[in-house]
Amino acid sequence: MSAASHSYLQAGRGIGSWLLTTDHKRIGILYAVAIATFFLLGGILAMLVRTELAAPGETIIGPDQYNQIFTLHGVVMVFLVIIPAIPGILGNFVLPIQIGAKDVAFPRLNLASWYIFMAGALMAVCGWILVGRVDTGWTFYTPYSSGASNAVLWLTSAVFVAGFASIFTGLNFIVTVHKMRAPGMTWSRLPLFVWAVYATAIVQVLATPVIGITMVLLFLEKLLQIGIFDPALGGDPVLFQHFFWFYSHPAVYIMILPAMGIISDLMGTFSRQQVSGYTFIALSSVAIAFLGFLVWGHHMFVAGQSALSSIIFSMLTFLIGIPTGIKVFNWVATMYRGSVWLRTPMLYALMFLFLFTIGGLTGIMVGVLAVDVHLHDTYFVVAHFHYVMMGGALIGLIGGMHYWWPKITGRLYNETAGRIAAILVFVGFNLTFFTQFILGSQGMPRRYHDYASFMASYPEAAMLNMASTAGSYILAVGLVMILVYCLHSLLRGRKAPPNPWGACTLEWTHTGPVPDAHNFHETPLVTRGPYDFHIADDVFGTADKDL
Amino acid sequence: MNNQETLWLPEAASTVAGSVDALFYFILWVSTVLFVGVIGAMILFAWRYRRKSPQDRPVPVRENKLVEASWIIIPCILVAIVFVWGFRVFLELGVAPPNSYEINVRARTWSWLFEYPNGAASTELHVPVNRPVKLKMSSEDVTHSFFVPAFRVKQDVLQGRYTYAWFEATRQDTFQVFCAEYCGSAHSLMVTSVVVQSQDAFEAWLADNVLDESLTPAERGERLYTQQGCFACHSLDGTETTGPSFQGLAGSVRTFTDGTSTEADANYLRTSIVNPAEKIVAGFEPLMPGQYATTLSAEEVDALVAFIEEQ
Amino acid sequence: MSLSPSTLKHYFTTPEQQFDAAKLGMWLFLVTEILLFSGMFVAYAVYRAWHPEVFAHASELLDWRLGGLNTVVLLASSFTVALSIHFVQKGENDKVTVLLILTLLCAAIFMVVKYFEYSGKFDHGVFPGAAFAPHGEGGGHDYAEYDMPFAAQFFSIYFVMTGIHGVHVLVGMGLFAWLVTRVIRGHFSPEWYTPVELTGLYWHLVDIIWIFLFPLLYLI
Amino acid sequence: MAAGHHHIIPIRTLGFVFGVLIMLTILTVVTSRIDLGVLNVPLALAIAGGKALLVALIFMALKYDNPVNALVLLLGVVFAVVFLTLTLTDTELRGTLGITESGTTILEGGHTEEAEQAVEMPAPATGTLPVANPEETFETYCALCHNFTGETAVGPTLMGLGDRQPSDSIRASIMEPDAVIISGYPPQLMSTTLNAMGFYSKVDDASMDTLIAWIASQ
Repeated sequence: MSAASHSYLQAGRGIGSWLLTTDHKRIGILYAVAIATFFLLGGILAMLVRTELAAPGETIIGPDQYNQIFTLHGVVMVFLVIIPAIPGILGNFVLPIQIGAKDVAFPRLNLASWYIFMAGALMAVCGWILVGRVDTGWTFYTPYSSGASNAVLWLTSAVFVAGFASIFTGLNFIVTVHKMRAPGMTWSRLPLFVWAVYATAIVQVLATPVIGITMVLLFLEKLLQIGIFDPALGGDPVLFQHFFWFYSHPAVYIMILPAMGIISDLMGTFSRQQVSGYTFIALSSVAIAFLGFLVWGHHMFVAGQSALSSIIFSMLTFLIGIPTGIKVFNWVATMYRGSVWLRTPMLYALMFLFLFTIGGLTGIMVGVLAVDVHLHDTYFVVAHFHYVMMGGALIGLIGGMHYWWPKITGRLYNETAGRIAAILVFVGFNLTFFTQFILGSQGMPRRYHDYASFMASYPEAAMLNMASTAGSYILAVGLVMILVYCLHSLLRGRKAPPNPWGACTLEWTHTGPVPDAHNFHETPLVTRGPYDFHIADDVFGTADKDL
Repeated sequence: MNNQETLWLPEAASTVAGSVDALFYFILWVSTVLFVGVIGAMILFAWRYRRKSPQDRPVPVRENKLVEASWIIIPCILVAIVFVWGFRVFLELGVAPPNSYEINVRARTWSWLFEYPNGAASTELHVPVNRPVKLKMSSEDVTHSFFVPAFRVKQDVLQGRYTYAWFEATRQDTFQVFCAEYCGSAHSLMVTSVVVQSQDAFEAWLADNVLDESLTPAERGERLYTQQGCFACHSLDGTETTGPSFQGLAGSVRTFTDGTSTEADANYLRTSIVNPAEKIVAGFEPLMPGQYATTLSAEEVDALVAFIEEQ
Repeated sequence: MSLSPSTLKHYFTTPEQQFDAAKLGMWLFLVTEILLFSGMFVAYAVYRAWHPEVFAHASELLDWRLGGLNTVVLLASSFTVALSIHFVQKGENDKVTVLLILTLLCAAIFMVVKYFEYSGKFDHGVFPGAAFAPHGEGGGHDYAEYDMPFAAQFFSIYFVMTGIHGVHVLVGMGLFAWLVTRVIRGHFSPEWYTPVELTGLYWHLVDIIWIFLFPLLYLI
Repeated sequence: MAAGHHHIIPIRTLGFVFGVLIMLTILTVVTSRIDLGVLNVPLALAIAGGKALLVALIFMALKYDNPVNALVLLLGVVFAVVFLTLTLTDTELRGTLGITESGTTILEGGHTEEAEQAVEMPAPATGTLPVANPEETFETYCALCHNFTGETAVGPTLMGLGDRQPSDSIRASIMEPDAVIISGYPPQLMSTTLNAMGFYSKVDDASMDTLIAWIASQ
């Protein structure tokens, strides 16, 4: 097959052919470049935060800069990296091919989403440079935010705009999955990554408008003092928290669900085994998406909401814990009597299991009413959500990028470098964040520029913070290493075969080493499930021959 | 009661702390067992079933309904236990006994003020040991959060509404109070102490702290320095934080953001208190609130000036 | 029957699939609109539940006759849109043009009435937010009487809700104007009229939102 | 494909629905003019819900359409209702946990605590302020924080106040400064200060009238 000459990478030349493309694969790459840039920015900010906290007192930056930096770190990482990352990059690239479609349902809307996303991102970053710095934290709690500098107006507008990109991406994927599946691609033959992105899309469509209206109301609160959220005007700050978390808790599932999908695919492919509990994992993604809307109040146990609300929200929180736990058991069970191949993507899948299990179990802790009273707003919470957001969502993304890298670029990366980087990331991550569990349960409040006062009651804080900072440096080295060998692979990497991992899904079995501009020469006819390795001898031919 | 500091939790010094800690450790140990089980199985499988040759063809595993049922039912039972347990302790934390001693708490950026029923006021919280204390809290500006790790007590403090917290301290000692809700520049300096005293010592302290007229102006200024929260931004030991330190301030030469300079005499100090935005010392932001012209009486301003002059 | 290559996109197999996809996409978009407005309905419900007397009193300042007129006008426009889809399905494009222009007219009447309502409020200092300072007399109301705590919240919510709704009406007017030009240029046929269908769905939703706003703000 | 695949709704059906919608609009207006007590809100919402359902089913053709579209709409409505209900379980049931004789209750009191915090109105007292000289009163009690020059000071500027506010609300702002606080200004500052200066114990109706008239004339 002379696929290389039709490859989507060669379908057009010049920067214009990229910036005006409606090809879902190229749009995925546009997202990848943008998000990698924002991740670098967010990462640098994180390093500044950790460096400041390496020792008590003022180390490198003053309290106001510190507050501005952790705010920007939060906004960039949440709204510009983790939320759009997996749907934007891998969802775009992989999902249409996995269901056998030539493109998403609305390719122009897809491109528009990227531009809207970039507009929001540029508003956030340019506003920071030109208008002023915001120090409210990414949560924008009133009345602090409604009394803060006018730059808040810019940043909330940026979040509002970026939200639309998320809505349009989600809308596109839902319609694509419903209407564009290839013949034979029944719902029960969808790869679990598709199920996960589909469930994510439901959350994006249903939850994101609420952050939109929240930002509009906050904007008007600042501009006109409409008195909805500001207590000085008769408003209610806790109502703002309801509005904010009605979006931002489901947003957690926007971040983690697609990563779960990637892990399911990785577990199946690298164990060469039917994913255990396929139906359960598929439907639980949708169930988690819906249940995720019912638990936002667990962020507010000590915020001054009614006791009854706290009790209801705590109970519902546990409902969501169970399907999540069962997914973890199923992933482990997938390896049972399989043929486990410990390549770099699989290392990240195992790392995900390790980190996400810790994130999930500590989630139970902060979901328990009485224990959360002590742990809320401490470093315990900081550690918990980094284990879920970074240890879960971002490690999932990195694993997925390694898995689909040969399909996206047509080239292989250096396996040894990949493994070394994975180990560095694992060690660095745990050193950074596990120490913070201890700091938090000992009572160190979050968003502290200086913990000298906390050391008065807990002198070990200095040592633990130093360890955490050291860990973050190791983590950074690991992440930079990934960047380096990926760039090397782009320029000098060996050519990849069409199906290097022996995977069973359409993007590996029905396309060339790099997909065509319209994905397939002819529409595939699907005759087996995504992990039916026992009836798929054809996929083993190209697998791991000379890797 | 566990008064010992452990790896995970600080020393426990209130009646409810024991209940919270027991639940915390229960979850911690169950989690550890689950974690070791899951990760142990993962490592075992990854090793035991590692790929030995590219030709490996694993046989599909038939799903075992019993195993699957067990990993649905056991977590359900565990979270049910944890929820009900957490709920009961939450009620314990939330319900102040009817005979509680009530103290008013006022939070503002970035200091605490505690007002006692007899009219005494302080910036450090003093409470009697072995007696339930109920805090009636409100904020003058943004949202703060009252947090005493040793008591396992935390509650946000809002403007325009009262929120409540209660505890019964079990040990005579001094513990730290933090603000746990982010509140701006000096959030991490919004720290004070809770001093647990015997009933007698507490009553003596209360009597002492009712405002009286016998103090010298500088002593009254010192009290205002803490009561008004000046310490949040102005240190006495030369550390430059949000605002200039008071140490050696009087008599020194101040250089301002507009390039002019002057000697810090009493008039300068007074102006800086009542109209802080007029002259900003180079290197600082104009952050100081402007209401002191009206909230402080002339005598109080004099007292503060006298206090600063002594530093 | 086949479509011209320009209307059937290459990544769809059948026109039916393409039409259904567009429609499902539109419905999903409408759902985001519902959730956008839900935030304001929640704010309304919370403040109404806290201050029922103030809200009941403040709503008397809104003229139910004007609100009712606008309700009828919007319902009529929904009716004309539904009819226009009926006729575009039958290929009677002249009628479609007339009906769409009628719809546009209804929307314009709605906005004119809104303009008089807003300016009537502004004249007496009824503004959203801190500028709220009712004064003077008019229409049988002593406005100063409405200067009570939390009346400002009612009017803030009123202006935000009707304001955002009004923006949607304006967007709808733009869409109808665009449709009229396309009908006249003969772009639509019984085989392909997706933009008319989708704009119609959007317009009905704008109508539904108003169906709720009217009693909540003007009547109860 | 063809028109045949799409259901064409007859004009009669559309016209009938339009007629019913107008009738329902009249009905909701009429019933709202009658006080039905607790039924007012549910009835108005029920009528609105009926109208919305008609528009969705017939005008938007959900009745004849792919059920997935109806499901999508239903989801949106369900989650809007979830948002509303769960938020109201907080805002309507706030209060502290309390012990009563019948055991622990979850709730005690509602959103009434704002009232507690309102600054108590000072008792009216005999007037010793100079009725004839409001300017002097202003200089003594107000000029520290307020001006007529438009500059922002400790309190908001009073420039053009007379044009913006009727005398009653100026009076309310002086007598109950904390009822409405403009964002950015410290609450309780004015009431505390005026109390401390003895303003409230000296003011009477006559001096108040001249003061307000003088302020409004500036």
